[in-house]
Amino acid sequence: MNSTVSFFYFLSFLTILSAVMVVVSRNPIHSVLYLILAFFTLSGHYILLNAQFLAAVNIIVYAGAIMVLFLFVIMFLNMKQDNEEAKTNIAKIAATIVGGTVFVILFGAYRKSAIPAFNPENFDSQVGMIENLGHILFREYLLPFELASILLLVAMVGAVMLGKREIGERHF
Amino acid sequence: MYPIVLLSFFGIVTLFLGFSKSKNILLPATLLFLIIALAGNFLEWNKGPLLYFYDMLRVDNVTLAFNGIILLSAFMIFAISGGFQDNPDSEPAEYFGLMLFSLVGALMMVGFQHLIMLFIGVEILSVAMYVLTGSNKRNLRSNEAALKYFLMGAFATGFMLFGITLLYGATGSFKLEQIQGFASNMQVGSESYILYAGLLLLLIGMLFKVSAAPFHFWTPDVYEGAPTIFTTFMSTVVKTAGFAALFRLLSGSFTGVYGFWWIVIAAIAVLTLLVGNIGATSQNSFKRMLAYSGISHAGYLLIALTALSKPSQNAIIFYSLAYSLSTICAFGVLMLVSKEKTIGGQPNEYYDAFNGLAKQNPLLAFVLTVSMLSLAGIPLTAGFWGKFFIFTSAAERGIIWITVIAVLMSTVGIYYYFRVIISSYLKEGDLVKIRVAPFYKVILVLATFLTILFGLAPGIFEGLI
Amino acid sequence: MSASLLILIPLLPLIGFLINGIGFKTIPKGAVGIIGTLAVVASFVISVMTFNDFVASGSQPLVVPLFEWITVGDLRIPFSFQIDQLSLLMLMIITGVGSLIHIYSIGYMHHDEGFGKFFAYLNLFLFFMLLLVLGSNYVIMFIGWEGVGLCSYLLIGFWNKNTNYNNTARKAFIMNRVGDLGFLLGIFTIIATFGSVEYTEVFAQASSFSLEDPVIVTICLFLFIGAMGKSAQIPLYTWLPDAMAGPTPVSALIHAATMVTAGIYMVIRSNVLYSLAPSALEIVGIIGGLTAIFAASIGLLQNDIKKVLAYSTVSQLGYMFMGLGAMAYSASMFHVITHAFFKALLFLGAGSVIHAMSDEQDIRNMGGLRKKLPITFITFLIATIAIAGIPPFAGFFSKDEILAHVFEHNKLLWVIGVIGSLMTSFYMFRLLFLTFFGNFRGTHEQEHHLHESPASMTIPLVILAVLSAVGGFIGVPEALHGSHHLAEFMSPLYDAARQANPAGFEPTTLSHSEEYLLMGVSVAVALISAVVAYVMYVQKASVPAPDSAEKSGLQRLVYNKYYVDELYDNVFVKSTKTLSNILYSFGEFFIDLFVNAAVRLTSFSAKMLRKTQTGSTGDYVFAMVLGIVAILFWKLLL
Amino acid sequence: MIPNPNIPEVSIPSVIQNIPLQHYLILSTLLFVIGIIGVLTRRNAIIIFMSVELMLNAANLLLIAFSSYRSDPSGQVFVFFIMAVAAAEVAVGLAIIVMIYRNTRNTDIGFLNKLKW
Repeated sequence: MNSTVSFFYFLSFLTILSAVMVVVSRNPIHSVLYLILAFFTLSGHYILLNAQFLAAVNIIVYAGAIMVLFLFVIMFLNMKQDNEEAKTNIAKIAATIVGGTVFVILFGAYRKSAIPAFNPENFDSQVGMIENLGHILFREYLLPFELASILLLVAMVGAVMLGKREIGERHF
Repeated sequence: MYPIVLLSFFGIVTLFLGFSKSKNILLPATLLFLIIALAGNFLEWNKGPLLYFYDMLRVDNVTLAFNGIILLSAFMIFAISGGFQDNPDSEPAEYFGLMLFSLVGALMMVGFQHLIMLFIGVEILSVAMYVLTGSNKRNLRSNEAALKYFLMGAFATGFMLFGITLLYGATGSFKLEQIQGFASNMQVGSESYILYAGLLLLLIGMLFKVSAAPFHFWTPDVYEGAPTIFTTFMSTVVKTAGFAALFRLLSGSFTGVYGFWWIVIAAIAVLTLLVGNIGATSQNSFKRMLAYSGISHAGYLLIALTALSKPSQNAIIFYSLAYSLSTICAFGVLMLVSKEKTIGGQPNEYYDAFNGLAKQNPLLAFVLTVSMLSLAGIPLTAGFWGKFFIFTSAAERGIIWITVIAVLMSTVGIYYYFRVIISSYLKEGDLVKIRVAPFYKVILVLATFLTILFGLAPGIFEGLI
Repeated sequence: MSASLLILIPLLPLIGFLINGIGFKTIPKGAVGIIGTLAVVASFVISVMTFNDFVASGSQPLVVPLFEWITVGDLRIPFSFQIDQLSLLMLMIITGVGSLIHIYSIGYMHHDEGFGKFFAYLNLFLFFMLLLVLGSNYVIMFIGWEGVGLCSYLLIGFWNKNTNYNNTARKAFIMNRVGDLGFLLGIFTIIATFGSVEYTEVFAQASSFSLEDPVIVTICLFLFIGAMGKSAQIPLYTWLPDAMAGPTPVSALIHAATMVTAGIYMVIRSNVLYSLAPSALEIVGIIGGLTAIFAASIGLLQNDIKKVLAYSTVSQLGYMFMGLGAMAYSASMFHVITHAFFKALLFLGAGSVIHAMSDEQDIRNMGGLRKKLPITFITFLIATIAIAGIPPFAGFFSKDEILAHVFEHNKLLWVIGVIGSLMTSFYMFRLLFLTFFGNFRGTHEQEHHLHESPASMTIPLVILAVLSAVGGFIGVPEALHGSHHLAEFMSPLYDAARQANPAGFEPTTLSHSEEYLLMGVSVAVALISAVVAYVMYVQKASVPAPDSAEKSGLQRLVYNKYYVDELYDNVFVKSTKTLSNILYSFGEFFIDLFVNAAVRLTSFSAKMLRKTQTGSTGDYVFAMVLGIVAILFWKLLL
Repeated sequence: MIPNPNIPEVSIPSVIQNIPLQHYLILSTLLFVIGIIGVLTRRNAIIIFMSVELMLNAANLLLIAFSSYRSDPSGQVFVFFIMAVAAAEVAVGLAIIVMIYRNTRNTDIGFLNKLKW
């Protein structure tokens, strides 16, 4: 077994573990931290897959911006672990069974169909590089790229509108 | 193509107009914007199928017809909003801006040729709707509705995205045409179940947005909690866009695997019809009833998708138009009536708010009656023909059993639609004469007129699309 | 025959509706009546002209396209009218009887504050009814079908703004929706099978189907469900007696002469399909026969003058369907025509009585009215004789023709028919005798107020009486050395059906003597019943017990008379009474059970469904995921 | 795709050579399912939302895997958009949660059941 392969399995294990910890942690702050860990492991996967640009973006946008926002809000609202009333165990078990069923079904579906393998003849290792993505993003994907800015604008306007304090309202 | 560009621009302009001291300019300005967008939309009429930006967007007459319905509905809804003048806490510039942007999303969903356009479109529309649902910030019901809608919507987005991913994995492309090519060339015995799984997950995400059962649970709560004007927007614009997207997706990419998915849609259609119609009968709140009625109409539209025969396309367009017009009328009257009497500071949205409406406000009662008749599908209203076309499309596919259920359910529908008619005509109430702004009146009368016109001459669109 | 003239026939009532409907608050009462009536009379005149043209031009059926209406995929639905023997006959009935009833209403509704609204509704009803019979395809027929239903409810509820309305309306609504459901499904099956809804195209294609083709049988049964709803057949009949809550002219026009015969019209119109489906016709005949005897037996005991007539209408409609079941299309149409005359007359006469009695409808409180209301009495008498089937009045010929065909087809149904006819004669004469003979039993005030109705009401009565008396001569059977004009006239309608199913159209095998015998039997039972009724209600002057009194009161009264009476009472009266009571409560019970069960089921499942909407996001998400799992499991693993 | 002479031709990544695509499918489906279970079991709106983020990332991982194995860049571009969408959703979602916290001092979805039936 070569080292990249074992590294893949290690990363995968770490990813799943941190994902599970996100879900089971009692303390929201721990959840956030585990999620950040999950994002780092995912970036590791991206690098393995030769998608360096996205690996960087993932760290910057997800772990750097989005998760910090989460962390910020959680600390802002001063959430503690005992804030949450736990669901009953039955509900948890049921949820796990249902989730497991989804996995089994999807797994069954994968088993039934041929998975496309990579083609060494015309393999291009450069697809994940920034030039390549830039060319596509600003040519073929120009319209959605521009319209994604509308989405961000909507989110900005919306977040400000909902989040801002009205006159006479308490701070927190 | 024009309306997407125009509306993006106008949305930004509207946000800037919010800085001006005079809030009165907002409403006329946005209405003007919508008229320009409508005009721009029909500039491309009959120009044949046009593809824009490396096949991202397809503009043909079907797209334009759906766009027209969406923009027309939006125009009417903007007009009856009255510029949010009556609520001092409101922020009209933001509301209008968000609605204009959400229209961009809706139009993207109508014309998409590439799944990224569908995804971004759905997200623009949804994110704007999450915000507008919660726009009544100090109202707990509005807050609750927003959080419910947001959490469930984001959850559904997750499924939709995973579906898209699997589709990409199976076919190697996000383009409808190439997916179609892959899907129609699958050999019997070696079908790609990854494609099937992707299709199902994507459909589930979309069905959530059009509130089909069993993904409808958010609908009654969100429709009830959201400010009525945005409920109207959700039940017309969002629904029309959702069905346009579903139609384009299924007809553009998956006709080759019709045998796989039609029974799923059929089963969901039946379930949706049952839930919507039966659920509506036990409601005491008119607004909540309309939410269930929205679910049931999603069921009827799903029948047209199930059939996906030649008449389906026109049936969906006609039905969406008829449904939007009637829904706007119903909510429009509700907004006027519910303000008259409040229960604990909340507008009275129960049936008994309409008691004795006809005595002092014959026009409103008439508008309400026509819209209810149309929603119930009584002949000589547009709603009847909508249902008729849909059933015809199912009959042409030879799926009669689903029509049996649908017609039975429409019988149930009469019960709850007529309740409000009975309230307004036959029950005694002390409702005074409601003052209606002239423009408001014009919109209601126009929608009613169109409902009757399309009811008398449903062939008026014939040959257009 | 120009299209513009033809389109005026339905258009004139519509214009009348618009004028009266929009301006009923401002237009003076006199003008309202004149506008409403004139619209209908004018359309009657045009109908007559059309009829003459049609006959003069060699009786060729033709389709008059007005405009292209709808195109859905391959399905093209033009808006066009079809002129042939059937639609012309219906036109004549609708506009003719309609005109008379409009004239009558001017007098009858004079004191009502909703006078203008009433005429507007009546005109609207006529518009839809004319649309129903003129349309050249099933979709136009359906529009008319729903339209007349809507108008019917508007008019039933005309005086009822109270609580009772809800229940009646709900019942009527559900029944008619069940019927409409059948009709609509029939239409969609037709679309799926033939790809068209135009009569001409559908029938042309249908001829190529084999006898008893399951698709055709299905279509016929679906359509018949529609007919059952509109024409009040078992089990969808109970709405019609309830509909008597409306003003009397409405009952006469809608619930006796025109709307309720729409079901018969539809079956005759689809005769090609039905001829191809003898098993469906068998069901039609059986349902018709059962309804005929069932409703007649209920009619025996009713004490409300309009309720008696209502059950009588249901029963007569049953006869018509029985005739259809025996493929006697012309005979049924014949009965539609004569029934329109005499039943409209009966209702209008009843209206006149009610008018005179200051809105009293209970026949137990009437009696001896013949002196005070001579014209009403004579016309009512003529109508009673006509419906009882005593020659030479109209009802005899049509009913006898139906019975003759039924006899050939199915002896058991014939027996049912004769028993029904016996009951019909009895309850009609009972009604007549209790109302117009004996002594007045009402209050003093009512007696003082008794008066003959004004001319605007009596003239229609007289005209209808004449028609009821001589109307039968358009179809004198061959056995009586007459010529059957009607059957000859309608014969071309069945050309296609005759080709498709020649066996059904073979000339009668009955010899003249057999026919005489049949006629003799039916006349005899009618006369016997009339005599029995006379003995009971005139000679013995017995009056049905009031609702409060126990039944034994009547028995004691009878007991003191002859011994024969007692026997008669025990054997006939009591047994029929019990039967009638049982049937009444049984039938209504089951219908109500059905309606209530439907409502209960809906509200129960609604309650269950409500519980699923718990308001908790967690539950919603869980349900959603369960749905997703179900779908994925079903489609990916199974 | 424009070949860039400055960067030496990188050979096919060893993961792609040695790990079947199936493993990525299973890994990301597992992540996705963990996300679903998180949404189902937790009551804190923020944690639920983070679980949704896990679901999105499962899709991201799979998209990149597909894209790399097929050497088709469009999958990676799609991921780029998903990140933008996620950012927008997070902004609005957290704003809604903050708004609710202001009014109710709570982010537990179990307490939000005024709207029902």
